[in-house]
Amino acid sequence: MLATLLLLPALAAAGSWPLKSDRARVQLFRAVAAAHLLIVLAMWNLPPGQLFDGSLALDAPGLLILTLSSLLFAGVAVYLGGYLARAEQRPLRIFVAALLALLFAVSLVCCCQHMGLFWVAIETSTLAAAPLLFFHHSGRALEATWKYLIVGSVGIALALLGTVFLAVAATNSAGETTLWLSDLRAGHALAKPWLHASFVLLLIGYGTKMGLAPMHAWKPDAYGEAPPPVAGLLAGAVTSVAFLGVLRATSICVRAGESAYASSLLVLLGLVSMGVAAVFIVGQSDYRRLLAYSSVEHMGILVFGLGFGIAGAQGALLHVLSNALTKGALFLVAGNLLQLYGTSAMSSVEGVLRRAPVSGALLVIGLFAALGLPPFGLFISEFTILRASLAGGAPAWPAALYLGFLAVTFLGMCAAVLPMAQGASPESGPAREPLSTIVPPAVFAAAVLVLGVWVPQPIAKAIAAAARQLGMS
Amino acid sequence: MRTALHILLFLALPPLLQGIINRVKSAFAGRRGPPVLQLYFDLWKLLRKSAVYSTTTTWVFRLGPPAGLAALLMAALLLPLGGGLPAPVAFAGDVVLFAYLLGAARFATVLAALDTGSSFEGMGASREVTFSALAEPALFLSIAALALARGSISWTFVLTGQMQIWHIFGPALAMLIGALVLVALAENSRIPFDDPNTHLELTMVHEVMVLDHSGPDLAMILYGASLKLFLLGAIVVRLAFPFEASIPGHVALFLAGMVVFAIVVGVIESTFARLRMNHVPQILIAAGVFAALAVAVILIRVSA
Amino acid sequence: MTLILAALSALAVSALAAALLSRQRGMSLAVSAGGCVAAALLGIPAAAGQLLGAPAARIRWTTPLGAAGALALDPLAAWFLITVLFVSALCALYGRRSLLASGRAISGQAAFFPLIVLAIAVVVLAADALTFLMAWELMTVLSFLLVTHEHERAEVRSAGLLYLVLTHAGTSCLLALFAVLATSSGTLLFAGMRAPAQPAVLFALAAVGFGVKAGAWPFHVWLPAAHPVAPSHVSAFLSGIVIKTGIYGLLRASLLLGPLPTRCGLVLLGLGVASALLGVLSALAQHELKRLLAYHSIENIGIILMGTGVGLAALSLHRPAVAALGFAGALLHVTNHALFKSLLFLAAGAVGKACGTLQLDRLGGLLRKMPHTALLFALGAAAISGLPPLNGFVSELLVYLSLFGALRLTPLAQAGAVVSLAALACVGGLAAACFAKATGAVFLGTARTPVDAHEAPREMLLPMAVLGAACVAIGLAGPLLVRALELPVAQLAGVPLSSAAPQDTLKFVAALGAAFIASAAALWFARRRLLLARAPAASPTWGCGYALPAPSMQYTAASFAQPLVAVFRTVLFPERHALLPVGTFPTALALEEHGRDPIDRFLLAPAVRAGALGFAFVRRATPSRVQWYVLAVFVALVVLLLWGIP
Amino acid sequence: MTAGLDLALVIALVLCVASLGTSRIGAAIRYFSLQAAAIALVPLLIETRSGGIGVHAWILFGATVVLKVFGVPYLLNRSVREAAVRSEMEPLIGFGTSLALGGGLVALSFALAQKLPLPQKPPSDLLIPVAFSLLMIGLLLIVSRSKAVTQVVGYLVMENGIFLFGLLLIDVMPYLIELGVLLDLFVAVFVMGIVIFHINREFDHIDSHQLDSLKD
Repeated sequence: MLATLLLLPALAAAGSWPLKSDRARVQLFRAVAAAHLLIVLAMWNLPPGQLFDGSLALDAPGLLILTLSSLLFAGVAVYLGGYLARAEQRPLRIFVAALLALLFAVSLVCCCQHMGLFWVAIETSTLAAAPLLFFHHSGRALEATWKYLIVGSVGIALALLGTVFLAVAATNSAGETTLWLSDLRAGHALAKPWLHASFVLLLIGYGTKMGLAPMHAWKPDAYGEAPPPVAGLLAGAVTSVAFLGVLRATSICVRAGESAYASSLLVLLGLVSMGVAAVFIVGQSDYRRLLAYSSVEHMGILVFGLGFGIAGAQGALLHVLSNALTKGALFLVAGNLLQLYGTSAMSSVEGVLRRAPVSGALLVIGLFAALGLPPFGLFISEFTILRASLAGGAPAWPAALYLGFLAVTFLGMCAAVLPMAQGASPESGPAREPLSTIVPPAVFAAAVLVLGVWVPQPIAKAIAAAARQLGMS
Repeated sequence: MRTALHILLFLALPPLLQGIINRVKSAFAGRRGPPVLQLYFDLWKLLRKSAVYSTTTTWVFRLGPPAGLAALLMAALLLPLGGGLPAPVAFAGDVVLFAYLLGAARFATVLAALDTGSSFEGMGASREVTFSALAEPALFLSIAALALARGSISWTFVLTGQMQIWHIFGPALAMLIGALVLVALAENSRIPFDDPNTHLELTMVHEVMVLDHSGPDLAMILYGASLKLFLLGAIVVRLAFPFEASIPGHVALFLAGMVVFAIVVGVIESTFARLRMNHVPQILIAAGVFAALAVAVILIRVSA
Repeated sequence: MTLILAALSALAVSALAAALLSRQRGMSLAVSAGGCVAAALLGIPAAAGQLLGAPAARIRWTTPLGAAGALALDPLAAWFLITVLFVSALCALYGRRSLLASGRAISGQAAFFPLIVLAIAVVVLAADALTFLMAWELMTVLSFLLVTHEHERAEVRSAGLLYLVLTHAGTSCLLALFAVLATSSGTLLFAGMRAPAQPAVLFALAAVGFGVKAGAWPFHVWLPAAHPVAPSHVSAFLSGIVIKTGIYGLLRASLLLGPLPTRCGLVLLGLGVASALLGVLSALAQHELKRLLAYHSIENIGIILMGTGVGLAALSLHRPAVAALGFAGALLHVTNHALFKSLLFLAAGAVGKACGTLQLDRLGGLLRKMPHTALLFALGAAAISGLPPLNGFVSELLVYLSLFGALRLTPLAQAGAVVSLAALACVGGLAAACFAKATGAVFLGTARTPVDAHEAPREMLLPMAVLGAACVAIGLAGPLLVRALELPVAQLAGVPLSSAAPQDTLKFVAALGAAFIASAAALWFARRRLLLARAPAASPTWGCGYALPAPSMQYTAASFAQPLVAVFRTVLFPERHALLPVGTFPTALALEEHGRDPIDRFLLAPAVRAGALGFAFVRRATPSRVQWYVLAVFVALVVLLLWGIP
Repeated sequence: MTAGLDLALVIALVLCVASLGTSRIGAAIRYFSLQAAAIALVPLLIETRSGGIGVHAWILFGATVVLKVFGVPYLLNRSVREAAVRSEMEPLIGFGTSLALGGGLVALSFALAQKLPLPQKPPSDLLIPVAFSLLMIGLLLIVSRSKAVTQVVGYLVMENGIFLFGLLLIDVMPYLIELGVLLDLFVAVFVMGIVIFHINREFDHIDSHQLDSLKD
């Protein structure tokens, strides 16, 4: 089953290349994404087994993020039909192949139980995304792609170094070492200095990929220039799998008895990210860049939460789900706006609620969800993280800063997005909104709503199991 | 029986107070002045006259005088004469009701004035509410001081048998009386706050508000004004002359006190000039400060 | 609890149905109003039973993530629930008609209204932190959506934004408060919560968080902006109900935090004094009816806070009887203000609909055209001014009684009580002045600009009439109020209200109130008898000899308030734009004064501007070359490596 | 053979510093190629210390030579040829300054290496400091140069440093991972080459000065 899951997109990527028509390619992508989602959903009931002596297997966090990514891909696949029909016509051969490769890479990341293999998978996803960013072939897209590639490659190189250091740290007196997650977490005596250095490198490396400040600078450029559905995939799925890397590294650190060290770094980076995002969100003039900074903020929340033990990790895992779906929904709506108004400058967008009522409503809903307002999932996760950050007589300043940055971000986001949604529309009647462009974001928003009201039992169990990896065994 | 006596006194005597004041003022001016009972004659005359209503006015205008007078009548039920003559209605907190009934009377009058659409009456209403709002803190601080000194918030207790508190809080009570006299003068639009006798509409406060009332309405208003002065005067008198006696003697004592009060008011009206409008708030705030000082003094004494 | 749940589900179902029916405006609005009315009919009896001593009811559950949740109906909740359901049902009925008449798309309005009622009901019923916070924020969001109904207007958008952002800042404090409470006591359930060592710090969080929602000074800036721009039934609901949730939260938090230091109560008292005084003074300086009403909400919240503050202070000093009076005053004023403020806003809405403007200096003489609205507005005005025999007086009296009681506490409390007494007295006078101004400018005299106004339709008048009747009824209810307030007060003060013995007072107040009405009526009829024989004459208003009085020469609202505004100009800082006479024959002259809020003008706006400028500077200064991006990674790497490796 | 190992490492370090000082792009690519050759020898030299050279080391050597010594430089040279740009103009940091900074970073690397004691004695004491130096100087190249190709060279130098670290684990790392790493690297450079090609077409020269239109 695991093999099917991985081979399906990989083979489809290769198979899409010789296809004659772009239409068929998109259909292929849709079919693969749908099949992928079905397989992943089936895995919740049937244990998927393992490959290569367990190098590839699904544990609780892997399954959660895999499901999430699969859902996002499926949604984007549905959306692409309507989007591409109205977008600038370009050959789709590379685009679809890269999409399928990205799906393969993302699925692979979720299954990796070996840190070296994990790195390879992440690097593959980085490379697969590059052609997607460059889809429009404009000068700006080029610049964004270049920045993404260079910063991403440097980051990922550092993660590789971190992986090597991890292996060095795990070297025992017999000169043997391991990069298997199960071994690393089994309480092997790990060499402390190397472990510390390795954690820094992994955090910086995968943090670059997530878009944690100060390694985030590529993100607004890339998200601002990529086609919005691609940006949605990057902000939803790719950042989430990168987070999986940080999660793995943290769990190793915690099991090695270094949770205080890991926490201090995670909290620091989390707060820096939230602070930087807040500064750049207030007064932002481009809505796609705004969403990118919002993503930086939420990545900050994720690692901040990870810094506070099992409870914090539970919040962070719930947050990963809600945030990815919210970002997916928002970027898809941003795609609709881009096609409707032809620009991503906020000053030119007004009265969306009047001109495109459904997209407008989804924009407002997505905004509220992203801001952590109930009844959406991010409210629960942000509150859980807040509670975790105050537990056990911890100092109050991180929590205070966390709340402060959230409030500033709230101000910035509201001041930016609400004037777009509200107001009078210059056009008379509402524009036509094809179903395929509104159903996926609506489904994502509904999922975030469900996560906020009543987390389904299996997901709650998986979150609990995943969070337990962050506790001492 | 006592209630009946109380009601009789409070209903019958107020216009007399006006008469005395006017006589005092005439004496100062070297005139003989109108009869002491002049206001009774005026009221009788007005009740027999018809009324003229402005075409602008509505039921609000007509409701003003009855409602205003009714409120003052209710307020009259709350004040004791002391010396075995408690108020017909006494309960904890009647001090507040008293003040707010005066407020209700004012509200009715002010709305009636605004109903005419006259710029002059609007001006008068504006000044009325301004001055009374500023007088309100002084009144309540005085009440607070008395409440502290007497341990009660009912006029009947506050104003009865308070002989001994003069020994303890003498200076504070003197300040209080000063503040209350100022409040009484301001509430009744008398000199130095307003000159009830002037005939220049632009300078007036209360009188200008009732320009358009006539006949029975004016009678109610005039009577109400005298009742209001009587009520506030009664408080001052009970404070200033805290002597007690048997009922007939006490009533005589009280009435003597009221006469003294009327004379004092008359003297003030004859010897002071009316203040400029923009100085009025300062005086009222000063009254409030007096009352606050009294409260402070009493507080220190009470807690010592 | 079954009835309560039925009421909640009626709200939920009607919201859903209204959303589904949103294409048919009439149906949708009817369903929405019907849901609110049904909820009131189901919920009020249940809550009333609770007030009369029915056993406390609760339901509990556990979420899959392991958080415990609960809804519970206790007397405090019941008191608020009755107010909420009653007023919201009337606002919904009014809103049905007024939105129908407005002729514009109702978008979400029909669905949002039952939803926000539901959210508020859950806020009141919530017995755990998470449910409370969720309902709380939901209420914020929904009220934002309701406020920005007419979002084509820029002022509506900016007011909505201000509201959303400021209340969310308040919610941040609440998140912190409940997170600390939950972590220190290990449970989200209110029942198991214990305050950690310093309840004062937590109380400060609660005061800010709930203070913002309540619109207490100095957190009130959003209120006068947001309330006037909403549709009138929404303004009525916001001013009447939504801000009261702040008070509810404060009371609930004081229960959760357990015994509080005296200074907490005194701080609240101070906030109350400031809110009441500055609220009413700012109201005096307003030229627009709904803005004026909005500032009066701040004033009344101040009065409520004064009662609450005295209650908490007295409680900490072990004087439960005084505390009982303070809490009783606060609770009763919550309900009273809900009644008369929503009445006033609804009446203002009818005026706005009839005349197209609410600028006081453009209205006038509407009493002849809208007699019923005028009567109801005047009734509300008298009630909010605290005049006997109406309900506002009764609750203010209870606050006065508690303040007098506080004169016997510690020196600091005594000082606070003296200041508060003076302030409350002044506020009473000023409120009466302000409402005389408002009533006079809108309904009395003659029209300042020609308008073709008509009386509001019966469906809009009826809810207003019910509210007015409730104002009178509470004013004359007397000792019945003690019975109703007994248990909620006991919950807050530890002793029932009757132990403070206000029965006599309330009895006499009611009796004198009735006598007042009766004697006024008697005088009215006596005069009629006198005038029967001599028919009164009609003539124009006496113009003091001036021959050609015109409507524009009437005293305006602005000039009416001018003396008071002048006295308090050091507090109000009115903005003045004057075009003064120049030369021998000056031509154009103008003088404008705006009572712009000092907190907004000198604190909030400059802070926001400075922040925006600073952030913009950082944004512009941030380089955009990829080399710098990599440098940032490099620096982060070196710093963390050096920091992390010993 | 410790001397041989040290020699290879020192050569790599010198070439790396040299690439900091050169203004010619072609030279920089050549230095990288030579450096890769030196580094490709390192696994063999390590293995010889402990006896025979394993299959694993041979495979690594072969793959490195094919991909890094020839493959990557070929790709880069092609880009440069097409872009018709020969020299690094207007570096963000001057050559002299970069050299000085490079010296500082080498010193820092030696200091860092002191702080990270290996569980077992490394094949050479120079291995870790040189690896750190390559990493840092690679980063410095990316930061200080304005031509896209030079930045790629910087990235590759950095990658070489990581490769050296990886050699600490030569006995225990699975092939699959190492090959995956190498392959990924190659694809990365391939993709970068394509982007450089497009940059060239879009902006007429591969000056990443041009690439700063995206900002807030």
